[in-house]
Amino acid sequence: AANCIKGDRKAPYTVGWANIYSVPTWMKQTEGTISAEVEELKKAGLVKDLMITDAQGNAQTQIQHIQSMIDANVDAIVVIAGSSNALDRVISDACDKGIAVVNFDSLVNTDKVTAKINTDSNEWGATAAKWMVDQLGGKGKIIIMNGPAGISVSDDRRKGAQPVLDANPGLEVITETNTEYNVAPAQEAMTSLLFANPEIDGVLSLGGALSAGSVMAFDRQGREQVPTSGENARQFLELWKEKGLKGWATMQPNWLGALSVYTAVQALEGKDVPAFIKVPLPVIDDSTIDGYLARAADFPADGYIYSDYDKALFDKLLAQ
Amino acid sequence: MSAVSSSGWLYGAIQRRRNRSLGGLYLVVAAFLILYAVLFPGILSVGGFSKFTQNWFPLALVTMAQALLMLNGGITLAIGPLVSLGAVIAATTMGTALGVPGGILAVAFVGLAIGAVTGAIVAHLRLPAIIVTLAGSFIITGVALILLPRPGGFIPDWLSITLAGHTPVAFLLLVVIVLAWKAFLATPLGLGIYAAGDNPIGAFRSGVPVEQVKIVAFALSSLLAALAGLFVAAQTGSGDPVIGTPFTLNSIAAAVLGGVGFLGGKGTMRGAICGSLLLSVMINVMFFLGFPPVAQYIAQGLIIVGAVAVPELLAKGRARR
Amino acid sequence: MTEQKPLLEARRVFKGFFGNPVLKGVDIALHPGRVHALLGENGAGKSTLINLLSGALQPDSGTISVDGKPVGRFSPAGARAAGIAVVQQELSLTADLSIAENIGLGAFPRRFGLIDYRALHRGVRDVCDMVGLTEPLDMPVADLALGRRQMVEIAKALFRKPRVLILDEPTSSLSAHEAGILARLIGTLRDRGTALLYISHRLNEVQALCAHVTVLKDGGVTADQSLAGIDGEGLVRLMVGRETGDLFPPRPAANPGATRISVENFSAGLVRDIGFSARAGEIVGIGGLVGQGQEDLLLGLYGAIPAKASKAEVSGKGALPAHVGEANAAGIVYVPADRKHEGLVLPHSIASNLILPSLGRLARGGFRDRGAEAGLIADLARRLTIKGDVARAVQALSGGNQQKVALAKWLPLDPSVLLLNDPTRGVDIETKREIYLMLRAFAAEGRLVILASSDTPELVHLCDRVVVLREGRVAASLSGAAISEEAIVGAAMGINTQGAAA
Amino acid sequence: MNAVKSLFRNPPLLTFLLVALVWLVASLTLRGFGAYGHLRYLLELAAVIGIAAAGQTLVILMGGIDLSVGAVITVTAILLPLISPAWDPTGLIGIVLALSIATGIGFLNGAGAAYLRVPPIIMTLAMATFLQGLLVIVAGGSAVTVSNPAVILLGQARPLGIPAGVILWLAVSAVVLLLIHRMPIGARFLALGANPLAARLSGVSVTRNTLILYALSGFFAGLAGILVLGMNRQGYVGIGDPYLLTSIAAVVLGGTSILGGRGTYAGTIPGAILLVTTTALITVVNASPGWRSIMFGTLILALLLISGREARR
Ligand SMILES: Nc1ncnc2c1ncn2[C@@H]1O[C@H](COP(=O)(O)OP(=O)(O)OP(=O)(O)O)[C@@H](O)[C@H]1O
Ligand SMILES: Nc1ncnc2c1ncn2[C@@H]1O[C@H](COP(=O)(O)OP(=O)(O)OP(=O)(O)O)[C@@H](O)[C@H]1O
Ligand SMILES: [Mg+2]
Ligand SMILES: [Mg+2]
Repeated sequence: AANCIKGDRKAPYTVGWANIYSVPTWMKQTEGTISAEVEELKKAGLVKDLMITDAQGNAQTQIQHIQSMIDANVDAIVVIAGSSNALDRVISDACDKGIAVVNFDSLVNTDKVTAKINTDSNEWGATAAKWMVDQLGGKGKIIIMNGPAGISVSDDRRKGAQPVLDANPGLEVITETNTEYNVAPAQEAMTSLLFANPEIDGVLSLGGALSAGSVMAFDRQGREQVPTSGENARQFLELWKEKGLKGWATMQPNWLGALSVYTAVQALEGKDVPAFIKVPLPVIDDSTIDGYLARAADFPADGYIYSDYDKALFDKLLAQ
Repeated sequence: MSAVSSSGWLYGAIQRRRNRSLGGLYLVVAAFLILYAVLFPGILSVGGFSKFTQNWFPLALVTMAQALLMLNGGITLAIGPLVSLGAVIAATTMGTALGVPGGILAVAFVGLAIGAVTGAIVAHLRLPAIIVTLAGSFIITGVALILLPRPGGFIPDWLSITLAGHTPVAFLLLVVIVLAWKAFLATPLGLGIYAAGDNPIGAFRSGVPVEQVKIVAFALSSLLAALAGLFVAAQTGSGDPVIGTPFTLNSIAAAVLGGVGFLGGKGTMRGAICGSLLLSVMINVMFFLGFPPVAQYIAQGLIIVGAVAVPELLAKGRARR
Repeated sequence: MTEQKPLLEARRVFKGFFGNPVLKGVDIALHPGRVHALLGENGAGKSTLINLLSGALQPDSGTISVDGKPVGRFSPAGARAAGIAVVQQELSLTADLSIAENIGLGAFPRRFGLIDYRALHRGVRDVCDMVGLTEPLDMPVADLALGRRQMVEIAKALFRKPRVLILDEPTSSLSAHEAGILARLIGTLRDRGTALLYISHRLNEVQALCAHVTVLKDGGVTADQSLAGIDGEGLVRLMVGRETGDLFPPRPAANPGATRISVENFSAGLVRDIGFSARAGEIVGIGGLVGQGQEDLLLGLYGAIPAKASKAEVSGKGALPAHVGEANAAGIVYVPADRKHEGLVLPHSIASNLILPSLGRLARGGFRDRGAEAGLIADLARRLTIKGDVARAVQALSGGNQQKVALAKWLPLDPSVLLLNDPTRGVDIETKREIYLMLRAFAAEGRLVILASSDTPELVHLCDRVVVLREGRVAASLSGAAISEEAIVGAAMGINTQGAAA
Repeated sequence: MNAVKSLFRNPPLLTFLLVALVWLVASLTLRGFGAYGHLRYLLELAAVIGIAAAGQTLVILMGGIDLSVGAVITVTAILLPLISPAWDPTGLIGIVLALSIATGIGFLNGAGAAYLRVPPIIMTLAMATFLQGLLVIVAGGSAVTVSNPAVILLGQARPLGIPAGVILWLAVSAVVLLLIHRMPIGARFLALGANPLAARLSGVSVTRNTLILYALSGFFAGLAGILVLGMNRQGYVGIGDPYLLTSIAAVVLGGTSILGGRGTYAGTIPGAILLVTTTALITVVNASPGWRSIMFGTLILALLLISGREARR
């Protein structure tokens, strides 16, 4: 059987979804996929209840929530970690209790979980950097936009880019910034950088809505757009098309949430699931962007247009 | 009435009187604790109690840290970063030759030193505490990020298990710290914190070294926050340079909830600790009541306002002015 | 009394604030076993001088000597170590701490570094007994009335077992009874060899208690002499520098007009179920021991605390004012006893304080009319002889001048009822006279003045009627010839209930 | 000599000079900093903080504090696109509705502080939590790209080369300065802030002024939210978060006492510019995030040393 599973839990299961912060749109969308999946599983008689908590961005509160879930003896816990290390101990406690723990997006360090599900953040950075090298022919001045400092996701993506940058010394990193994964601060920072740097050949932006902010800063200052990497934020994709940008985006699919619930239930049902489920990074480029924008209306304006998913995809991922 | 003072147990009488204005809060907190025990009887077991108090412990410490300064007429916005720094220092030193004792000393020393410097700036340069500590919060965050750019570091397992295992060590520590605070308050310097907070000129004229008291208050406050960071590191088994951030606002909320005033000299530490307990137990109770996130936010707002407003409204009839 | 060497001495001290000299070379010497009076009009620099003597301020030049030895930088802690204690006016107390802790603050008995609460209790009990403080020692000072806080302040000074005791207007918020206790206490201390410095604007007290006087005027000493053989008038002449008339204006034949205030079964705060009425053109005194409900009576009539009455007729309205704004609109104003905390916005300028109640009235088209405001402020400052720049913070004024501001700000409202709570507290004799004249003039203009006072002579000589409160009820209602110090004090203490109203 | 003295007793002026100095030094040493476009952009950013801090200044002057500023900005920015009726070509109705909501939120804060006697810090913090709950319901499921023409105009227009946001800020500044210094209510706020008891006994209504004040704070936060929305063309959750602490910092940097009763909006204005300038300076410096954070903190502390002295005891 899968990790943590002891085989003494019977369907229908109670699933706990220990969210770190439910307010951002990405989280809302993710929660949407989880709820939808739970509805499906309820129909199949596999799940009876979904308990949702919101730690309001406080890792300490999240620990408290997971502890409560253990106390309430839920059958499965699905979690995005508020800190890559902080939850280790409480999560291993849950695992010891035979609770199926599936961790996605922001991962914990401990291996005492049923499964971890994520795209590869290092690869994220490396692929984006490679695309930038290709765009600029290996030569030029670029600015790197990072997510907040001290967070492992943003750190991993940046780390992934480094070997590529090292291998291409023609690519000069003029400067880097760290901001929240949001439009306004990114736009603000990029505007200041635009004034300070008359020559910029590319913007290597590593996630969230940073790219949208960057594009808007170029636009508002009347500067010519440069090749910009990014994520599947609807606003960025629309700007990309509108401004005729050289763009590239990957994504952290929201359906990782749905997949996590599915995985937890599969494991509880006695199926073997891999300890680490690596979800390939879907790439959006000029050839695929139209497909995404065609579905834009189904997504919130400040949301993320994620790729399609179905049970077949999940099964395939679980079979790796 | 006068029986109280003729009994000779002045200290006890003063303490009892300080409880009076907190009756409403005590009731609210007790109601929540009972509700929690009904919803989750496991809290009454050693393990359940230990886990619950562990989760409350760091908030209790930072609330004490904040209340200490507010009683002295100050405030600090650097609580969160100090917690992070405490955790980072613990996680980066304990794996080195310093070992656990060295790590604990390092955390304590850095906490005291940062607090003393901040206090000296506030007291001697007469700058407003709120903005000095805001600036300080950036500096401290920066240092934490340099020491440990991403979560990690090392805390020996035995320390984690000792402090945050299935035994109520954290609770006992809290008891010890509260006793230490009581002892401190029973020193002239400790009472000076109240006096200098309420009426600095009067306290100065009475011979209280107002500036020195302020520096001590800042130093102790920072020490508590850094120790909270140490505990968080032990509880989570690692350091995280940004884990403390939410503690800043929460510490203020808990202290004010517990009746500590903004202008200094008003309120009690026991009230502040109760405020932090309410914030903490509320999270668990809402979970066991099965509140969805929306309801959690709304209930949290209502409980906080209610816990202050209801006792206040009840007392309104008695209030003179 | 033998002339020994002075215990505490100031020689040629200069002190100024922001370039304004206050003390210009002042000498004073305090001897053991002698009560030394320090007199001077409001703002003469008395408080400043004692602040120098007690280490709260540093002189710009000049020396302070203890036992003949000059001290260098003198801090409050240093002064305490030298045996100097000061009774300040409610200034040094911490509201949330208990009586006992306040008394001990800065001088706690210790054991193992901790406060020794048993020793504290014993010591505090002793000094409280000396000053007649019967309240539980664990009571927070916040719960005490002003006069009781003053007693705590005195107890606090005694607790330090001083060789030199400085009292800055200790009686200004005390009732006659409490003042009597203090007077006996001062005698005892003097006989034990304590050096005392006594500041007061009540010259009869000075005459009764003090053996020596120093008079400050315009930053210098105008008199430094023994009081032996000097009578009351002589003292006034010493202080004011010229011959003066009676302190109290003549009382005209009572000529009351229409009823302005009439309440039945009135309760507010400590006041329970009393009947009370007053008519236009009267000055009605409210007397009693400190804290018997005098303040609550005024505040209740002012709408500042919840009050109820079975029947009420206030300023032409059939109900009590629900809040202060309503009272003001009906022409009722209130001057609190605790001017620092209740009467004035201390950090703001004289001008801002004077204009505060009239802001709305003077505004034109929603905006403030600076010209009109300046005119009004200048007028008020002139009428009340508030000297100096009106842009100064009220905080920097001496107590008496602060009181003038607290009173003057109401004049533009042309009030028909003035509720005054100890309006001459800490006010020098000249200013007092001015205030008394003003109150008489108010009455003559057909206004009603209700005057709660701890100064019994004031009640006797100024008021047309006096209501004495005791435990929230009317103990006596005196008028005409029945008003006397004995009758008031007797009723206040519950000894003599003759003349009690129904 | 005397001029220097009076300068040091005039914190707003001092802060203004400090801004000028920082700008001068920065434009001489940093490429691109002195460009007119850049300064204009900084002013535009400062306008948002300045407007949000207008309400905060008033509230702090009266001895309170408003911790719901960030949440109100977010709520306004997210609600406005939703409630702007499509049939209104001007977009003004949407703005009026959004401002009414923001003002209403502020009014509720005031009611809690005045009637329930909840300390403002707790009341506004609880309100911020409440609004988070509201956002959980509203955000993430609906379109929030702004199509309101008035808002877009506000965010993008530059009559005479001056950004509309800056013009709005000038207007707000004029109104707030008039309110504080030229209207009776301003003097009442200050009196309440310095000594609520004395002010009340002088006939100043605590209840009424508290209600007005927090409603005003809500209104100004709403206005800032609309401006932010116009500048970003999109509202999202968290858009207001940065403005909570910065609005308070701008007030205190401008010399207003956090305890109330002393200060002026004239100080908050340069305070806001100073904060934005400092942030921009730190952004263009190439250093690790940790070092940048340290530099930012140190700079604030250094500026404070020059401008923010509290009065001596
Ligand atoms: N800290 C200060 N700053 C500025 N001016 C001051 C300060 N302290 C006192 N003054 C001024 O010094 C003068 C003397 O004040 P002081 O309080 O010593 O007078 P006083 O004799 O005690 O008056 P009163 O009889 O009213 O108590 C006053 O004019 C007062 O305005
Ligand atoms: N912050 C301040 N700024 C200016 N002056 C001050 C300040 N604090 C105190 N003072 C001065 O200190 C002096 C001493 O205070 P104190 O309360 O003894 O005054 P006082 O004149 O005796 O008034 P009262 O008779 O009401 O007690 C006051 O006269 C006042 O002028
Ligand atoms: Mg004086
Ligand atoms: Mg005086």
